[in-house]
Amino acid sequence: MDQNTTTPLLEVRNLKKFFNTKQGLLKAVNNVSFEVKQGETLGIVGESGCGKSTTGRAILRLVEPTAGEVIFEGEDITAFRPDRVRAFRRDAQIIFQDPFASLDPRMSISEIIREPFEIFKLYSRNEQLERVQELMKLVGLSTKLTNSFPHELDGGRRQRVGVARALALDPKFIVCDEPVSALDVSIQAQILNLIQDLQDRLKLTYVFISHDLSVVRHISDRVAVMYLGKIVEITSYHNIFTNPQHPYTQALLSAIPIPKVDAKRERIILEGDVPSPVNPPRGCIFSGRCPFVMDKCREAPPALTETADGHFVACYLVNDTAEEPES
Amino acid sequence: MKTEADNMVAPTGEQAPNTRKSRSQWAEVWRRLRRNRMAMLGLVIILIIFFTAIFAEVIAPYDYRTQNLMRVADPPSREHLLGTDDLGRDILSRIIFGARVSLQVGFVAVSISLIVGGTLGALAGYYGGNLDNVVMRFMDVLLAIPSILLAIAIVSAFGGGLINVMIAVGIATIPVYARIVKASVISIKEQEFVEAARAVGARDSRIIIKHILPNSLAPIIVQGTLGVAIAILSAAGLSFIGLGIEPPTPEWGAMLSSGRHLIRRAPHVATFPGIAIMITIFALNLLGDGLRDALDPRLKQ
Amino acid sequence: MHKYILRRLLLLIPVMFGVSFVVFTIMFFTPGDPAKILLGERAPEAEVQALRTQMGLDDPYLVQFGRFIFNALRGDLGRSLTTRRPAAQELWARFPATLQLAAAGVLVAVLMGIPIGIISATKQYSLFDGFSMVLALIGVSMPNFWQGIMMVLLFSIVLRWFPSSGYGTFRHLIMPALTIGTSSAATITRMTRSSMLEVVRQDYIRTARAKGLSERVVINRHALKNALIPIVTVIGLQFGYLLGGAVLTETIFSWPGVGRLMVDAIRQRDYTVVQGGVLLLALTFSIVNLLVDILYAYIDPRIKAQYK
Amino acid sequence: MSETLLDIRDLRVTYQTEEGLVLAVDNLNLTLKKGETLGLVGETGAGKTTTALAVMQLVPNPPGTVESGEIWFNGENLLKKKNEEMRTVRGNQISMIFQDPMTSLNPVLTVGFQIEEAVMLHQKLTSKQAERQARDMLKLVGIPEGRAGDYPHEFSGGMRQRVGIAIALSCNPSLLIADEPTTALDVTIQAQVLDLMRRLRSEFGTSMILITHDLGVVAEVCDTVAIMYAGTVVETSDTRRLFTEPRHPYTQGLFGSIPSLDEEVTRLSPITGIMPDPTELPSGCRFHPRCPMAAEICSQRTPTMVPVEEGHNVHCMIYEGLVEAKKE
Repeated sequence: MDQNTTTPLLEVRNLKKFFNTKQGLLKAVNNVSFEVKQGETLGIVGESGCGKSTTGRAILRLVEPTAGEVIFEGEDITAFRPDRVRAFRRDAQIIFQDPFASLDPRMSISEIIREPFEIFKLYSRNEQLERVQELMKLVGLSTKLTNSFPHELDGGRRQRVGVARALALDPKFIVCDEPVSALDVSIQAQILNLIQDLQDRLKLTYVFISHDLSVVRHISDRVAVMYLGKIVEITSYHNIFTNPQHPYTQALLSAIPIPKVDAKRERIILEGDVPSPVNPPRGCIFSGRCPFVMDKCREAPPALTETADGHFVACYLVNDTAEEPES
Repeated sequence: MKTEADNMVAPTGEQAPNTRKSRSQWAEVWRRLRRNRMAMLGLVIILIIFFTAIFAEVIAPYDYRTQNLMRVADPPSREHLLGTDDLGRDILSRIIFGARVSLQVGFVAVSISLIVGGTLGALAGYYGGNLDNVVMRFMDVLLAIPSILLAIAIVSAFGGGLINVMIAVGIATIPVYARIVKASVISIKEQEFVEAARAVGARDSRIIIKHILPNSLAPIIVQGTLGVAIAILSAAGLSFIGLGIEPPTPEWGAMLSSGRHLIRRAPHVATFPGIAIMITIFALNLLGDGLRDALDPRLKQ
Repeated sequence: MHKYILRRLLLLIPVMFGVSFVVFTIMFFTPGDPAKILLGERAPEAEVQALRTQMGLDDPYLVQFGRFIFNALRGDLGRSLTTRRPAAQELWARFPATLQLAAAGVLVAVLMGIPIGIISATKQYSLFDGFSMVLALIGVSMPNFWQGIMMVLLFSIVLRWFPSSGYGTFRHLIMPALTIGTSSAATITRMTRSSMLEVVRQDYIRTARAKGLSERVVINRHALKNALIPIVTVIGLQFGYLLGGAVLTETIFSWPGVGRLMVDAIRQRDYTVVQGGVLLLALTFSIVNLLVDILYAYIDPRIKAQYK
Repeated sequence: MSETLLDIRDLRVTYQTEEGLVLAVDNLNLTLKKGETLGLVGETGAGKTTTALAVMQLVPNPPGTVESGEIWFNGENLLKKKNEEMRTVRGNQISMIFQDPMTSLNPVLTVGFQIEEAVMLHQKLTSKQAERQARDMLKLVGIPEGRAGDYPHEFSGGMRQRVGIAIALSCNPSLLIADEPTTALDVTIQAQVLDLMRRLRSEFGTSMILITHDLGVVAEVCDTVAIMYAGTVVETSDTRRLFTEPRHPYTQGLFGSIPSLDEEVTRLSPITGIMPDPTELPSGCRFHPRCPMAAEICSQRTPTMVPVEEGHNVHCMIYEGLVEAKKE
């Protein structure tokens, strides 16, 4: 894959999303930067509350970013006015996590997939119906289900409906927000294959969000690991397993049970829970649980810096001078 | 995009063809409601009352105004199945005509509170923020006044009569609907399918009309049905203390009130209008309960 | 906890201000001239005008409202247009009777509603359940003014067990309390049942059973407290309903409370008393709701935690 | 150590639903030896939780009914026990940890009390002694004993699951059933909880049934495995053999569906089709509509259990010699 030669389709710079809560300011996404190249899949992995879903929604402006830039095909979409945002929706789509909640229960499958056409006034009524059938076939849904309702389908087929809706406007870029987490293993594999096949056929670019590192690694070209609103490491799908640099990445890897009887691995069991994003530690966000924590880590946060070609890490163990600039 | 993609993945659903007929959620609700015998009993009673109200002129044996001072407060007899009242009018006929008033008051009052309260609640729920604060604080104020008292205050200030009673009873229950609609809208607004609609470019208006309203109807329908019952009771209560519908319009609460003084001599005068109210409310409650069960998705499991 | 109570108390101020505003506004736009009502229809115009000026009735709306609030804060609700005595005094004299009636009603409702609801829920679909649910449905469907009259007919006229009206002894209280409490009892029964059924479905009830606890302990210790949380709110709301219902019930039984005073006042177009009565009952209702919220926080540790 | 602790024979559990009769568990056979950890693996609707609830005799009734079968525990058939007798077993000899730690603790009782009441009930301790033991249990699962007076909402998910473990182990049961105990938790928290369970199990010598859909968890924790599909067990084996040589086509399909963390596989080979409708289960072998090797006979005849090796049993007609295994 000659990804280094292609230009980025999406560039995220210093993205922030803060929420006001009763407990205080919740820094869901705090200064996140990355880029996604044309045709590649960038995986974002992290545990609940790390800000991965908020990141995915902020780059689509489904939530309004607090600060930062999101540059899509050379234009900063954070500066778009509402009508431009709507036009942007034709290029950038999303597949949701919960196939039970993401389909309007009162609409038939056909109505759900057709809705984008109605909104953008595309095609005549007959063409719309034809396109719906095409899309259903494309995602592997029997066209017998056209007039069925979501509650009549199982999770896997509902998720296919969600995929068809996301494809309806012929987008270039799709955020897949935990698209298989709610599914059983055998169905999960079907959907993963579908998402991969569609990428090849339709030349799609993905940001693939999941809490499951095995899934993310399987489907992504590059993987970003998030913890408490920040990216701690970005590298290729290969390196993330063979050469993880950040202590959190290492711990995350070692925590995943491998379905093999002879998988002998060194186990790093982290102490305690993830701290609240309302009150993150000063200094490095991982300093409270890090087995290698140094004094320095508790004072100032390390910056995400490139340690090898395309391998970015935010840790003083790897780069002991790079402090994150005050923002 | 090409269609040879067909063979890319074996279409699921082929080997397990949907043998059941596809049903929309409303069809599903109706099917469940139909299986609930009590709810159907309620529905039938309400339909009968509606029917008598509409065709009162045809059905009622006498004119509701016709007085017969020779037969004041007569007990039930063959000519007057439910007896006569303090002015010798046929009670059955007055109850039949009274259904008109009660149903009107019930449905119009609920419509008023539903439209005003529902709109306020929907806006507060959807947009939140300051609008929400202002609306809901005002609702808190109205809620602090027991609704029948508020209705009494309004009617005592502006006078009785059908229209005023409907407005008073309607206004008094506005906060109930505002709260229910708001809660319902908020819970739907948080659903992923609303975000999904926004993701495919839907505007606020479309999201509210096509996605949020249809999905938040369930609790509103239930409350609305029960609300008609409450409105009928409130209106009857107002008439009972002499604040509601003015004579000679037959109104159940007023009829009851006029029978009160005859309770020792002719108990039937107060009894029958009360039974009429009770049957109507009972039927509405049966239907409301049935709707609640039929609309509750948890019972599907 | 104190912070929570204080916060709720402070919230009472704007709400009561709002209530005063609403009630004052309704009465302000009422057709009819209080000065004329006070002096009688045949009083000379000059005299009426003098009284209007003296009462400040010609002042702008907001000035009058300000004066009303100012006076109300000092416990002055104006003078009754019929007796010319201070309205506050009149209302206050009648208040204990209304409170007594409403409290008795709540007691009837709670003592009947909660146990029946619990038994119904634990024996869902049994004969007892079916029977009590039908009764409860009849209970909520019966207009209480009609029920009152029917009770008078049965227990006073036919059976002669209780006096049909009057105030003072326990025997006088029974019928009004039952009349006013029945529909609340029915509502609470239905709520208790559905709340219990909801709670019994929860995972932690399964956990309790998995410990080997007997069904009695599971219900009494694990289900009941959780089920009571929404019921407590309903009891508070029912109290408001009872205060409103007092207007009707007091009329039937000639109960010397605020409600009957208000009905008489309405007939005589004595708006000062009506206005004061609504205000007094709304204030009572708000205070009861405040107490309910505090009780609520004691039952549910999750609420308490928010205000630690 | 090979004494049998639990022996389930021909268990059948049904649920009456609006859509029809659901066969949640049918023709299920399972044995567990003393000291062993059995992994019960399957996807949604396989009947894992129902099996566990049947052992506890907590199948919600209505709508559920244990229609037939025997559940032998320590030489007694639990299904023949009266309700009061069963209560002395539940929480005492057999206890259970549930999936969702957020909802399985009572929100209005302190966690200390929720441990105490089990101890008081089964061990006839005074409330002072029970309180002491509850605090010890908390310490044992890694929660400071000073938090005994806190309510569940004051704990994180992982901490609540530790409380669940403390409740379950408080009476030193001989069998612990853990129903997806870590599914609701994050990976790093899951690792903590699994670690704790492993440690406590060896400390207490408890036998365990671990219900999970995660084959990785099974590989780490279990001695033996039973794979369930559509209400019945399709394959049982010791863990090593099942992972090196899965025999049933469904088991093989499951392995083909999991993205690997340590190997680079570009494409998964999933099982085709969807889970059958539980009210209209396929005839014959339940798996035949999705099975790549299905022959005609598979829809007509129910497979019987075939031992392929010592301790490795498969319900598939390939191993009965009735169907030819296709080479992929």
